[in-house]
Amino acid sequence: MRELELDLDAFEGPFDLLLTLVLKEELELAEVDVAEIVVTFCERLAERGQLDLEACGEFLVLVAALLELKARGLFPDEDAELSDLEPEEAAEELARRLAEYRRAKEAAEWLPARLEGEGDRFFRLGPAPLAPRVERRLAPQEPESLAAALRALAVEPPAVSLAHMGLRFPPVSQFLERFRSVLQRRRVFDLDAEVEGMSRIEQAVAFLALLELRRAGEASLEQAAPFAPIRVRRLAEEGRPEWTGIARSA
Amino acid sequence: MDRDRPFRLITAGPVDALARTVEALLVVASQPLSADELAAAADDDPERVETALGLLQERFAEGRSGIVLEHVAGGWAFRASREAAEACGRLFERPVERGLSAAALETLAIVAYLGPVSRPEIARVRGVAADSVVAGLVERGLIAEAGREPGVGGAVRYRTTPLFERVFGLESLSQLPRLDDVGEDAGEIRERLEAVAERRGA
Amino acid sequence: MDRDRPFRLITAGPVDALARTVEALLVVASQPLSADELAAAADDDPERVETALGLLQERFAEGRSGIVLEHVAGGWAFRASREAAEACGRLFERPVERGLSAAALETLAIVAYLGPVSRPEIARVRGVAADSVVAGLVERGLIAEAGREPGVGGAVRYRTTPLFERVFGLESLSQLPRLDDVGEDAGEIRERLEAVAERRGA
Repeated sequence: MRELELDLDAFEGPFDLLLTLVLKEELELAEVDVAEIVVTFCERLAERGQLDLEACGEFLVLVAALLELKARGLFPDEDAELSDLEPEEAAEELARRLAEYRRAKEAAEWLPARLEGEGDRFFRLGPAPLAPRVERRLAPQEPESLAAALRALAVEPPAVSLAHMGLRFPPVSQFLERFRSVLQRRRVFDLDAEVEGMSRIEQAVAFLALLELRRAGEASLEQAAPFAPIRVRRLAEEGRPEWTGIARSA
Repeated sequence: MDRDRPFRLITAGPVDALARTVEALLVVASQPLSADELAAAADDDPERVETALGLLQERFAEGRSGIVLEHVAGGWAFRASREAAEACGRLFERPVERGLSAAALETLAIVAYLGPVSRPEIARVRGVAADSVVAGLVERGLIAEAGREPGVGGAVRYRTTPLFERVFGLESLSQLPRLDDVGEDAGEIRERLEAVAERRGA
Repeated sequence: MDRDRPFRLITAGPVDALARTVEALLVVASQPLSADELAAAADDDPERVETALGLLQERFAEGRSGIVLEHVAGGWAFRASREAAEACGRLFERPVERGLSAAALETLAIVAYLGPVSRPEIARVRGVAADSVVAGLVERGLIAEAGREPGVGGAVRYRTTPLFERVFGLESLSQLPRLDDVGEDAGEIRERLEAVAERRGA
């Protein structure tokens, strides 16, 4: 899957290399046609004539992460917006949103249980068979209200805040830093424990960061079985300038 | 009928249990149910259902109860007692409404200025699905179906009705206030609104 | 409660006449009616209506009758007894079939707790776009449009409907369970977030 040979306008070579270049910010993702990558992958898949679920899964994760990165790249305002916030404010805002999200998750768990319990409560939907007909009468209206309604629809919307994208989907570099600092403290850690409670896309970005750590020879990844926890093990030797490899600024 | 005889609602008899089931079915139904339909739902014998219905007809009888069991063309259904006719009249007679909801007004304006339009077109202009709002306006007689979009399987289109013109005091749609600031003609207005809706982004 | 006590349905008492009127109103109504709405339709006193409702609640109680009076969605309504659920299930669809997806439930929860709320806001909380999910919930009648966000060009906002309360058996939205703020690990989360924010700020 990683050897997938790509022939795009902006890039020619294996998919793996493309990822590396993107992560090192040596290739402008905005210029990469992600749809073309998907098409190439599908063609390769068709050639093989058999479905490789594992490769498909990996591909989905990577492409999702790529799209995420590309989307962030296409909305440069968002970073400016974030850096406008003081660190404490940003933390406060993040905490608030996280709390909101958790509450919604909890409530979403309560609802189906309630629905199950109420499943034997039947009631009529709609009018009774022999009910009188309702007549709704409307007072005279001003034609100008129609024009006003359409005018309101023609008003340009206020700029939509994209701050949530940055808040919810931290960049790969952030995960790189985070995993490196964890590996400084611990020789081994479980990915699942680190990304617990994060959105899928965040987990995908985290995974991308892990792949990068492995590429750089900083860590090894182990997984006992499909869907089993992914174990991350520190590889770097003592004394080596471990953390200078691919810092965000590189 | 001896109206004042105390009435046993609960007995251990199985027909009474069946009667309760039939009651339940009838209170949920939005159309009359035949004895056969009731029997199938209750998983019981049609004859026993008839017996249960007889029992219920006595219980839910005019003068005895506000709920009256009635045998009509399609089967059996509950109705309000005649005694309560005046109260029901008040319940169903709505006061004249002063205005329309924002969603209804927007949709109506779109149909008036850009019509005939389909629901997907309305949704594109408003930026949100329009199905329930359109259904409401049709029910109120302010808009009506006006053919389909060209081509096979085209969506149903809607236009405003004469009632709409009466309510808004218009002799025809050509009397609608001008919207030159939004667009020269319907096509231009539509294009502008669709573009804005897309940017509104939702 | 002495379920087997014979029950006098009819007396000459005026509250009983009022109770019959309330029965009649409830059997034809399309949605739950508040005591005030019932009083207005019956042209009677809200307090006397409450008394009548108490009487009817006894009469139309689970186990005693196939028709059950319940207090739901801010009003009073008849439903089928739970005893008859199996029979009802054979004839009618459940108001909301169980197949509400996880995404739909999450969105429903957000609208119930944070509503009125717009699609962009829902998307912000969920982390993914909510368009088709919102459209599906509107289609099912569980949420409805509730104006647009303040200011010009605002996005459409949504709130839950009385049907939502009715389906979930809630007297009102205040019956939703209180959800604690982020629990004991709040401090830890905050620290982590602050660390992240500092790095970003740097």
